[in-house]
Amino acid sequence: MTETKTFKDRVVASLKNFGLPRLIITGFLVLLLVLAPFVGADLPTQISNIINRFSWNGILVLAMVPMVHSGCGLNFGLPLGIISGLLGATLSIEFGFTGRLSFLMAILIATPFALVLGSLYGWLLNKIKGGEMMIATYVGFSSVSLMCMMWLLLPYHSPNMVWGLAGKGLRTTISLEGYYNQALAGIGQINIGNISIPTGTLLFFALLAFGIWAFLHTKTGTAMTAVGSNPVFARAAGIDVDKIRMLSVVMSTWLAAIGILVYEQGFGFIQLYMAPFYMALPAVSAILIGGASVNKATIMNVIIGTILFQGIVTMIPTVMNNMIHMDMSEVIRIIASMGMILFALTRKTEASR
Amino acid sequence: MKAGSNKYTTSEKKPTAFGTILRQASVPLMFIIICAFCIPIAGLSPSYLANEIVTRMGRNSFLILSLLIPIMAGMGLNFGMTLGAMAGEIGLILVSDWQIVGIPGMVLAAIISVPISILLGIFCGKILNKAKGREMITSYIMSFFINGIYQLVVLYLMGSVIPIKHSSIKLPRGYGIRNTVSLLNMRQKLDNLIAINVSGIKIPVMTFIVIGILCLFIIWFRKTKLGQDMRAVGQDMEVARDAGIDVERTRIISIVMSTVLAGIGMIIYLQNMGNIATYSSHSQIGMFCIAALLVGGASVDRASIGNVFLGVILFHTMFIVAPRAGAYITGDSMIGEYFRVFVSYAVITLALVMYETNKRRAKSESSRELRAQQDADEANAAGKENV
Amino acid sequence: MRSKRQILFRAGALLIVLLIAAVMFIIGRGHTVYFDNKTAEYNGQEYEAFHKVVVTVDGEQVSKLGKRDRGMADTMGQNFVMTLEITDEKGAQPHSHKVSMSLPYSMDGIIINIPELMAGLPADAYLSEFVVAPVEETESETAEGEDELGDEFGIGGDV
Amino acid sequence: MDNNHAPLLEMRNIKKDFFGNQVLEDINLKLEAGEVLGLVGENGAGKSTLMKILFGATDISETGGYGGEIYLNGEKVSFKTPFEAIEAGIGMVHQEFSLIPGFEATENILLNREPKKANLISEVFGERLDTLDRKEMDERAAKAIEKMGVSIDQHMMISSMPVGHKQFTEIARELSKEQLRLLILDEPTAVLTEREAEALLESIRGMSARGITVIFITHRLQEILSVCDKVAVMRDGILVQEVPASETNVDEITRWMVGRTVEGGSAKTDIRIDDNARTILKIDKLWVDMPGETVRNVSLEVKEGEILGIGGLAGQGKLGIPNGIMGLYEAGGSVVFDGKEIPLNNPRKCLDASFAFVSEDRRGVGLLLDESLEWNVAFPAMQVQNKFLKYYLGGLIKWRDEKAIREVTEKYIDELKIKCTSSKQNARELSGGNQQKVCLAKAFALEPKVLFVSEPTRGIDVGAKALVLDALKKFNRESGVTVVMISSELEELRSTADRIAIVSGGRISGILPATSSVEDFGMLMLKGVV
Repeated sequence: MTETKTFKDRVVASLKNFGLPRLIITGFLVLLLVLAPFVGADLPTQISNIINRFSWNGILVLAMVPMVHSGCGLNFGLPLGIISGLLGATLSIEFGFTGRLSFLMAILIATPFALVLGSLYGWLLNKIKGGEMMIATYVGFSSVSLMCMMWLLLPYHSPNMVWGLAGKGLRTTISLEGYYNQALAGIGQINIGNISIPTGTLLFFALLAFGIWAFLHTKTGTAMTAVGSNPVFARAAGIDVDKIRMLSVVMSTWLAAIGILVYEQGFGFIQLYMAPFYMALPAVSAILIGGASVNKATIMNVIIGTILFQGIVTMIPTVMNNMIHMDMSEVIRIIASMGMILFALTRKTEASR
Repeated sequence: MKAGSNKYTTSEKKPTAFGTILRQASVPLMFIIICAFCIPIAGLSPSYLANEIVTRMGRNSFLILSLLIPIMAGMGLNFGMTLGAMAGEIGLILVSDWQIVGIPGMVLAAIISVPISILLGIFCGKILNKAKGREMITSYIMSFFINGIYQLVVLYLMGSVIPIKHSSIKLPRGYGIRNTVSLLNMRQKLDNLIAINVSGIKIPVMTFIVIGILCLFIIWFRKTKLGQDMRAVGQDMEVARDAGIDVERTRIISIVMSTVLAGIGMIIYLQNMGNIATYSSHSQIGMFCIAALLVGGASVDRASIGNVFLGVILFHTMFIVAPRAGAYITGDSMIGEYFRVFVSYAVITLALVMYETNKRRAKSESSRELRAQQDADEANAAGKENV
Repeated sequence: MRSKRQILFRAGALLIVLLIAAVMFIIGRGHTVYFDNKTAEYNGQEYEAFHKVVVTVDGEQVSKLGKRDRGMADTMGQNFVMTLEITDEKGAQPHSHKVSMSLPYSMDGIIINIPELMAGLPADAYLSEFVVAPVEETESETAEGEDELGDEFGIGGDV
Repeated sequence: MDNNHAPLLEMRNIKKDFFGNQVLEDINLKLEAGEVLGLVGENGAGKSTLMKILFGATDISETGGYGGEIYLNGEKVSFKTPFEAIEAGIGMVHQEFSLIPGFEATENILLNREPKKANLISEVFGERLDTLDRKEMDERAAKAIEKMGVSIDQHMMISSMPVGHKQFTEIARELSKEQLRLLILDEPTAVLTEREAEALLESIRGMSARGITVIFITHRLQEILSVCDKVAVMRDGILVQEVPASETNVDEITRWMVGRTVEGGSAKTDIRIDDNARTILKIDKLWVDMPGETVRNVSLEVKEGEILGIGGLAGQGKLGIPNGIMGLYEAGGSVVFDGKEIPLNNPRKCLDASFAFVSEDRRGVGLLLDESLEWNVAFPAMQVQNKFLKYYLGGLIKWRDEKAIREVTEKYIDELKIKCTSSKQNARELSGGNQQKVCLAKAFALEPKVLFVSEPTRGIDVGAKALVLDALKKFNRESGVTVVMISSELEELRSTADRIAIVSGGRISGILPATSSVEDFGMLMLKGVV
């Protein structure tokens, strides 16, 4: 019955697979790119922008993959991992590391935090199978607000980070100048005209993406996919489902920690306090826009999704502004990304048990 | 109410009753302890504290009561109540542009908000019907999505498509609404309509009467056919469907009712505040109301009117005293601010975790029974052998 | 049977709601009334400002006006009643007048010139619309929205 | 009162097929008002399908309707939905409770049929805002309970009721319907204690006296004889007997139920029972908490190299045995394999002891529906036995060996004749029979010593059935693998297994060689039925 598929059928099927919302978003981005030169926006700058923003955000989106694979759903608890990254970043500076070394140290220091917090988080998620996404959201929020107190209370002293007047308590924004600003982006940066490509960051992303891809091809990675695909099957095949889920959560958390450090080195600042709040939803919608569903995601989804999402975010303000002198980027971004998440949630997927 | 609420909530088995009660009461107890600890440290005068609590009760109770109906219908905590709040705000913005003031202004805003709430509620309900089993996260995302639409309307369409006359609420660029819209001519008009002063504490009697009417409505509603259907749907959708109840429609109605009530609640809330933070008033409101309800001892699948009032009192006492107490202990006023934010989120997290683990606990109960039966069997068999 | 009745009842309820809305439109219309105690000219005749005017609305004293002063009050509805306590000359005995008038629905801000009003001139003489001078905004109030994503708190925001 | 003495219910030539598979053939049945009919038959004999047709279940009309006619009081009826059937006066009490746990008995009895009082708000917003008339509700519920003749507390919450009372609540719900003339009870006594069951029988007599016709489905034949006027026996979609209850006995009914007196000898020809064979697997006092298939106390010995069949009626616990041993449902007791105790509730330990399991729940447990056949076949062997892996960095990295996986998959595709486009096809896209073959391939790839196969032919067509059974036999004889096969089809067991154990009431009621007569198996099946 499957042999005589006409070309048309296949196109229709693949379009259906692609999903209408995704089609609209892709079409919209293409439209924006086509329009850009006509309304006087500089296309190379725009493309350069997209590439840069891709390089900042890619790993945060990548952090979704392990948990989606193990059936824990979309990682709305991303802020937890981000906090580990922030702890690594601030401690690395506090200990007096500078330059590229501070980046490396930040990663090293963030790792144990990510492992511990990730394990706790994984343990919790194993207790509440089926309700992961909602609880993940609020675990993220609680941890961010808890850390708000901690940023004030922890005995940080580095004058570059604490409030000048009080001499204690971290600032909301900490400049990375002299620390790891552009630590990765600066490596082998290519500048052609208006386009600048942060080769180092892209390579770093590629490295991690390759790592995840490779992991998913190992025995354990295969088990993770199976757990996400059908946990009962996996259990019947002797897999310790809880352990695999825990591993995926720890991986997601660690990736989020690295992700925020990479983001910061591109952005040039550490943002503390309520800043991590905003981080989970864009990452979630990016991977969904890239074609992932609540329980399936690939590296390709990450790359496509991040490009589409960041493309829209960077293109709308310029094109719109030049065209109708109205900056609707924020509103369109919210509607598009939230609409995408809503769409994914209402899909009939086999709910993970 | 007490008797009524007990009668209609699921009963507990006797052996575990005490444990269950303790578990249910654990959150309120924790808050009583926090408050008892913070109040003396904060050093606020009792009359100030009482005044604040009474004001906040009047301000928030109506909004929180709007959460009860979806819980009854088994749809969990309605994070989508924000939708109603936005409808209420749109009503108020229009009314204040038309310069309708005071109580008539509030009534008119409510009348305008209702159809908007109904439309949003139907939309939300339909989406939630497609996402059964993950209503909460969906309604939560829904609140963001509609917030985007709301911004589109308020920031771009008002003034350009929807006529807005007064420059006092319009952005200088000619369209869009300012960040704050003053409701000075509506401020506390409802509260002050019948206000009495009991030893320095101002009691907004009229507001309480309105809240009381809503409570009576909810009690009455539970006795209606629709209320009965909602409770049936909330407990077992399949059984309800087999009995011929239109499950989908019932769920949508429960969300619509919640949204409409939230819209009116928002108007009451804002008349007390005296101004609208156009783009942020609603974004926090859902979270605070849910936290307050949970603090009152409600859970995801069970909530009563008593929970609402206990929750308002405890949650807001914490809210008032925490910053002062935090400042006193650590010398930094922000600590207390962050602390109360943290507590709000932590309470919701805790309630969600408890709800999910309880669901699983119920499952493992049956195998324990089986094991006991087996043991009994064996004892029997052994007994026979001995004879 | 019941459905017909229901349609009737529903139509009735809708009508009542619309009626309430309409009534609210009328009785809830707010105006800002400004009182001027200024010397004014009408049809070539000059009406001298009073030495002092005390304006009372709803039993609440809203302003005390000297010469060339302006006071204001917020009101609701089109029926406006105020009590004026007028002192003509310095040291003279004040005399009190109760004035009621109906305000034009379409005007937000209404200026009443008290000398002209007291002289019994027609409404178009003492009553004029107050138009807010378009103020140039210095601080550019840009569209908020940057920070709208996320369940954030405006820290310090009150609930 | 009936016009022209038409019987209350008459079914004429009822036929039904599911996609060409004939499940009911020419059923003719007549029932008078107040008559009590006992309907018996093995699982799959067609009782449920017949009742579904009568009750207008939606899956009947969705699968192409039925043939023949049904007359109710002489009027021809054909129900599209259960609601139409209820309207016409038919009530049915299902095996699964359809009750709201947090409601009182009264509320459940009158669920969605509550008496109401109109008020001003309901005039505007519709009838659903009428208030409930609690007093009237109590009265009506009390009347229904009284009709039933068993007293239950009408204000008790369902969740705190004993099982029996829940059942009575369901029955009272049907009785509260004024128009009720025919009540179908589908194994109502299965969950009742002896005393409660006795009370139920009493109430059936009461209903009959009130002129309500009752169709009573049960496996407890004694109950049928004590309460029914007529007994109807079904087998393989045919109504084989219809006799007055007073003229028959339990043995006779049992024979009718299972009897294929003519072609009785379809047992396996090369049966092999070796009393000296080593006991390879010893199960002792096993209990398993599998919903609907509870195992209460099973002790069983499996001999090396045999095919042991496990049969029994549905719901008696036969499926619970392999599921419990393999750790999929919570279990207790002891399982000793080859002298070593196998810990329960841990699937991995069973797999390590070289057990394999083909689940009856193909789509839920057996397959990764959204993954390729390769994954499905190779996954357990890869995870448990480290097959199909390549090692890098001194074994640190265990890489999936796609080539080896494809080879093994293609081997089984050939061997088991799995119809698919390629080994990369998703399991979801295959037909039931081919999916079952994939499940077998998955188990074979593990090269187990003991293979549990649960309902291997459920829901697959005849051709695939034979293939699957042959593959099992071949696997057993050629590789010497001990097979434990669980099936509800006795014929299938007799043609495949060497010995057959019958499970009844969560316990083993007996073990017989496959050559034993069908009647003997039938007796065992009905022995301890709960």
